[in-house]
Amino acid sequence: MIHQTIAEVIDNTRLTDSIYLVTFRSKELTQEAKPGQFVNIRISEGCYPYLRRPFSYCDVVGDEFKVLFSIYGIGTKVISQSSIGAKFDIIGPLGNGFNIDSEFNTAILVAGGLGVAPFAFLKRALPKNVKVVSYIGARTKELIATYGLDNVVIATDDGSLGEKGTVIDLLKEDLMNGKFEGKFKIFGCGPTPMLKALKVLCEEFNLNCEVSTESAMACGFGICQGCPIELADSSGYRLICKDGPVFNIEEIKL
Amino acid sequence: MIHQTIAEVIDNTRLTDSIYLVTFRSKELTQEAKPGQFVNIRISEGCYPYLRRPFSYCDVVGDEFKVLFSIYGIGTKVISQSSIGAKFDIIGPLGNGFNIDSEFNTAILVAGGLGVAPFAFLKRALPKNVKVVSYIGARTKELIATYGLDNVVIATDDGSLGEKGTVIDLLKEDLMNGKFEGKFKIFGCGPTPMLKALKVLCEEFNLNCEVSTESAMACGFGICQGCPIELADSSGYRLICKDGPVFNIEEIKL
Amino acid sequence: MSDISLEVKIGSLELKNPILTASGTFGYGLESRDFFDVSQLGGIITKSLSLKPRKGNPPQRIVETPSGMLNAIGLANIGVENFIKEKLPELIKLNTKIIVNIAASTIEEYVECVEILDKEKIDAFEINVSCPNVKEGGLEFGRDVRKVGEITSKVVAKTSKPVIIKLTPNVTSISDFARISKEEGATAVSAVNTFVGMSIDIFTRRPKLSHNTGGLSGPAIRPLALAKVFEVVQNVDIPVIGIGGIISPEDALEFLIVGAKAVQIGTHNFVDPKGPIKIIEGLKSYLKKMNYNNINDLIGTLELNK
Amino acid sequence: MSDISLEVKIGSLELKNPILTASGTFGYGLESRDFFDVSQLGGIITKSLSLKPRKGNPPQRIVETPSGMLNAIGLANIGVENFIKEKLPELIKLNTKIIVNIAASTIEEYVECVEILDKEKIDAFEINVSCPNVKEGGLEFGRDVRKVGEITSKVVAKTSKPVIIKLTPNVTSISDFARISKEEGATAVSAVNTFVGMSIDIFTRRPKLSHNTGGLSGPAIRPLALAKVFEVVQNVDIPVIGIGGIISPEDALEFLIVGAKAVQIGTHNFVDPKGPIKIIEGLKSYLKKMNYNNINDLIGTLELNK
Ligand SMILES: Cc1cc2nc3c(=O)[nH]c(=O)nc-3n(C[C@H](O)[C@H](O)[C@H](O)COP(=O)(O)OP(=O)(O)OC[C@H]3O[C@@H](n4cnc5c(N)ncnc54)[C@H](O)[C@@H]3O)c2cc1C
Ligand SMILES: Cc1cc2nc3c(=O)[nH]c(=O)nc-3n(C[C@H](O)[C@H](O)[C@H](O)COP(=O)(O)OP(=O)(O)OC[C@H]3O[C@@H](n4cnc5c(N)ncnc54)[C@H](O)[C@@H]3O)c2cc1C
Ligand SMILES: Cc1cc2nc3c(=O)[nH]c(=O)nc-3n(C[C@H](O)[C@H](O)[C@H](O)COP(=O)(O)O)c2cc1C
Ligand SMILES: Cc1cc2nc3c(=O)[nH]c(=O)nc-3n(C[C@H](O)[C@H](O)[C@H](O)COP(=O)(O)O)c2cc1C
Ligand code: FES
Ligand code: FES
Repeated sequence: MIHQTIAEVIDNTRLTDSIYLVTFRSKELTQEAKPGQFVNIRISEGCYPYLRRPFSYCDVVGDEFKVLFSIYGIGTKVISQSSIGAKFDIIGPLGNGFNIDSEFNTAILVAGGLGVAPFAFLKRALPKNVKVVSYIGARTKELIATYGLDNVVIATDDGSLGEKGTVIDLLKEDLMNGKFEGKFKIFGCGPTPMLKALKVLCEEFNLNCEVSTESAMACGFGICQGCPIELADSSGYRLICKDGPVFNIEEIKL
Repeated sequence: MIHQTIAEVIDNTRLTDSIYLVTFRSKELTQEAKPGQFVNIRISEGCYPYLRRPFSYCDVVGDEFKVLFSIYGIGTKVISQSSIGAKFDIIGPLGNGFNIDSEFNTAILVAGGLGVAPFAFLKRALPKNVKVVSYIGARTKELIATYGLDNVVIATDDGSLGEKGTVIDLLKEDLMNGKFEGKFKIFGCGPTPMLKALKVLCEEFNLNCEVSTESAMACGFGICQGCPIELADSSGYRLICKDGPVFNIEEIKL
Repeated sequence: MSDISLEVKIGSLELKNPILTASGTFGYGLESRDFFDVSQLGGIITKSLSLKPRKGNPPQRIVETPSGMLNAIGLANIGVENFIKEKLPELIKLNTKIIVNIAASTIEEYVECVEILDKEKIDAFEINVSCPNVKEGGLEFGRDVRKVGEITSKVVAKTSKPVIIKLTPNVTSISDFARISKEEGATAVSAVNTFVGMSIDIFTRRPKLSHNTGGLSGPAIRPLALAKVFEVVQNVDIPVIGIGGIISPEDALEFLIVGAKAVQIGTHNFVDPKGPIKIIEGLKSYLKKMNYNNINDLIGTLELNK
Repeated sequence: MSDISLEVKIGSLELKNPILTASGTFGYGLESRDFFDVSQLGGIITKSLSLKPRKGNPPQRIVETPSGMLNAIGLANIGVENFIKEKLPELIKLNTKIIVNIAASTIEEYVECVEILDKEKIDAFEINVSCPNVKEGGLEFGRDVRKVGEITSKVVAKTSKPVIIKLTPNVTSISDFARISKEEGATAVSAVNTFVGMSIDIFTRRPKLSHNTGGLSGPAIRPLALAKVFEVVQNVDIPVIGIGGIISPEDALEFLIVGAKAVQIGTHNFVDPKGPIKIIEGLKSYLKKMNYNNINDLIGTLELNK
């Protein structure tokens, strides 16, 4: 069930110059949340900015959940400035989550920039016997967050941290070198160019892969029809907020 | 000269449940300020609320000035919540001030509710030999502020503080009892019904009186023509922001 | 408070309160049940239905703007038949009025949709004549008085249920459209649909919406929508349902005082799903405070200045 | 940055940059000198002048709305003669273009104002045809294509200076008005004036504005104004000056990319008196970043989707 409720900020940590990790408390928003789902946060009681802002569950522990973001515009700025005790009107849990029931013994998490957001929670939810490897890329060091993850391979466009290049290049190399044994599944999240490259890679190697997608959203729960993503076979659209944000990468056009 | 500048909040004191006194620091906004003038404060960097909010100089000491207000809507709410160090884009000093050059040896300050705002500064600016008496009225106790004033007569509609009744009633009584000797001048500020009653009183007793008026404002410095007040002789309008907010009570229609 | 009546009548359509949810902003009426008991609403207006399902426009379909949003959804909908099969059975269980909104590309399509739906247990029709991408000359029907008249008369002929014509504000004189609707037998008009707007990505130098232009809604348009409702009320004797930027009881009251018999909540459903209920509660508090027993005593009581 | 050219030409009117201040939002051009050197502007457009001084409407003349404001100033102005005596001598000392905006109640009054001012050292006229309270039928001139044509031709006949016709957005098809302006000899059109709006005090049940309705301006209307400019640019080959809700360099760029040769900053002058200068600086930064040497290479480069 989806809830509209007031949640309180109980921690606000600045991870890098530009990345924030804010923790909220709410029973309703946590008890049924699954990795890959998201919340939709009202920024202003007035009408600017008027629309809510969607954020992935970054992590959920008990009745606390975290949101990881960088300052992009007014909405993220307001949340970044919130003090302990600040209250926000939040809707969640929204969308579907990652499918972790299918059988695999290695989870490969591939993130571009803040696309890393849902992965701490995903890792926590995976069965203990699943091995987790993470590939995290960004333009530059400042935009790399690895919250909740270990066993991380990092790539930056400018080489300021980890390898110089893209995570998809690194992943491809490792795949070609036969790094992964047994059954594995890829979980991707990041900007569209990264997801596109990932799709090409998955087609090439015939990989099992789910990705979390993004779009401008008005409602976040399926009533505005504002967040379409085209199906791979061009037969129509799905709604990112309701049918997604997680899709099997084969299913959608990127 | 009028300045548009950034001023910092250096104190925020809650005087009663509903009344706040916020202190800003700015050389440009203080050095030429006169009692009765006002500042125009931008509330949001975005566009809601879009228009600035005007406030009288409540007091000015060195490069600090105070603003006294109660929470009315979104603008006053934002200022009431500002923490030390918060920065606001403010325009001032605006409008004309009270005329304190004319000869009088008693200043009678008559305020309705937050109309008391400009009087601390007025009192400070008056020549030392001028005696000051203040009449402060409001609906109820909670809305009475006497910041910076002594020798105060208080009236509340509900009798919760001071006399039950209006300040105009009290003033009239004192005038009839010949309380004031020598030359005196009345300075009024408050809601329109109070100013109307004051005008009647001034006409009856032929008193020398200046009042500070209010209106919705868009610019605050005379370019929008949004803040007219009608002249007593119906010959046209004056602009409250530029020709006022202080007017000789004879001059205007209330 | 139970003795305060919020009931209003729009022709034969009786609403338990004047708060409706606007087409396209409340899905098919079922999606918001997680947030509140939708039976408390005066009525629910469905997403615009066309005869056949429509995929709608490619992304990007929406853009946020100051105190509002642009949309160019392109009438994505499941079509009349699927609606009847998949949604209506659940909808008619609700204890509120169900108003089906119809959009079409041809006059015949309007008529056909109404004929099919007339047999169902729905309470009224709202006819969206402001649908873009139509056959005839590429211009919206809604900007052509003659066309609106024709649609109205043909639709009214096919049903005994109340017919509400939903007007576009993108015209010089909206009252001309209200007048022809009345003359051709409409029960009421609803005003307004969205205002044509645009937004450009200055880096790609392309419109942000795939459809290039879209419709503006939300608080930004409220003063404009109110002026349009005022224009209709002043000039034409037909019940008006007010729409545009309503987000609070105070906003709803502005439309009712001007003379709207009911109002629709649109974009605000996205921002505050519980909004409509808060507005109903707020109406009651206002009426109580102002000593009205019946909301009809307030409707249309505007006094003009001068 | 000195090698980036911001110069634009509107007929024979040469502006050092495309940022103008809009009529009624910058007084007589002198009041904002405390805030910045107004000679840095591309041009200044005066408050609408009428032949005789006008007192304007009684209070309340303005109302704030979400991301905007309504005004019904009623063309309060000092009249043409006082303007020439009291304001013009100071204005012409400024190193920027002075565009005088004229509003009138009759066609003869427009002509007379232009005849008188034509002899003065002003750079161009902007003709406000969207002035309310006019004699003829009570309808604004600006909603009648024939009248706008007549005003344009008669005004153009009396002056060799550029004439800009300022269009109202409150019409079904704004391009019809741009077309007639062009045909009758106007140098350019400016779009848009304010949108008709209203706001009600729910406690007195009266309109908040003494004039009952007013004009909406500010960021709320930006997407609508942009769509109107787009409509004109797409349909009529006449220079357009964009107006409506511009508060940032990005906003100005949207209008320029769509094809406006220049833009006017209106309501934002009240909120951020230094705004126009910040916008000029922001244009330069954008052009530099995007590797343009000349703003004319950017103007009208919109690419449509699909
Ligand atoms: C399901 C989902 C989960 C997300 N999770 C995260 C997260 O965990 N961390 C994070 O940093 N960000 C996340 N985002 C992106 C985040 O919502 C935006 O960064 C945020 O809305 C920016 O708001 P702002 O006010 O700061 O920026 P603004 O400058 O105001 O821009 C935001 C505006 O752009 C629009 N917009 C937002 N995202 C997009 C988009 N992808 N494409 C087109 N338009 C868009 C919105 O409608 C909004 O009006 C997520 C987005 C989605 C859809
Ligand atoms: C010259 C001047 C000096 C002032 N000094 C003080 C002061 O020292 N202390 C104080 O508490 N208040 C003062 N006020 C009133 C103060 O400006 C308002 O209380 C404030 O604007 C409320 O803003 P808000 O956002 O909290 O309320 P909102 O609910 O947003 O309402 C404010 C809105 O109402 C309009 N508005 C504001 N005042 C009026 C009015 N008088 N008549 C009609 N509409 C109006 C504004 O345009 C604004 O949009 C002064 C006003 C003026 C004109
Ligand atoms: C995302 C969205 C989709 C809409 N779809 C429809 C529709 O299908 N049919 C229709 O008649 N109106 C549609 N509308 C218009 C609304 O019903 C309403 O008239 C308009 O949004 C103004 O009201 P508001 O400001 O309260 O949103 C839509 C509006 C939005 C924002
Ligand atoms: C207070 C006010 C007064 C105005 N007066 C005039 C006027 O006298 N003549 C005119 O042509 N336009 C007038 N306008 C309209 C503006 O010039 C401009 O067209 C409109 O405000 C839209 O631009 P904006 O959104 O940037 O303000 C006025 C606007 C405002 C807000
Ligand atoms: S955001 Fe409204 S349907 Fe997806
Ligand atoms: S507030 Fe603009 S002229 Fe007074």
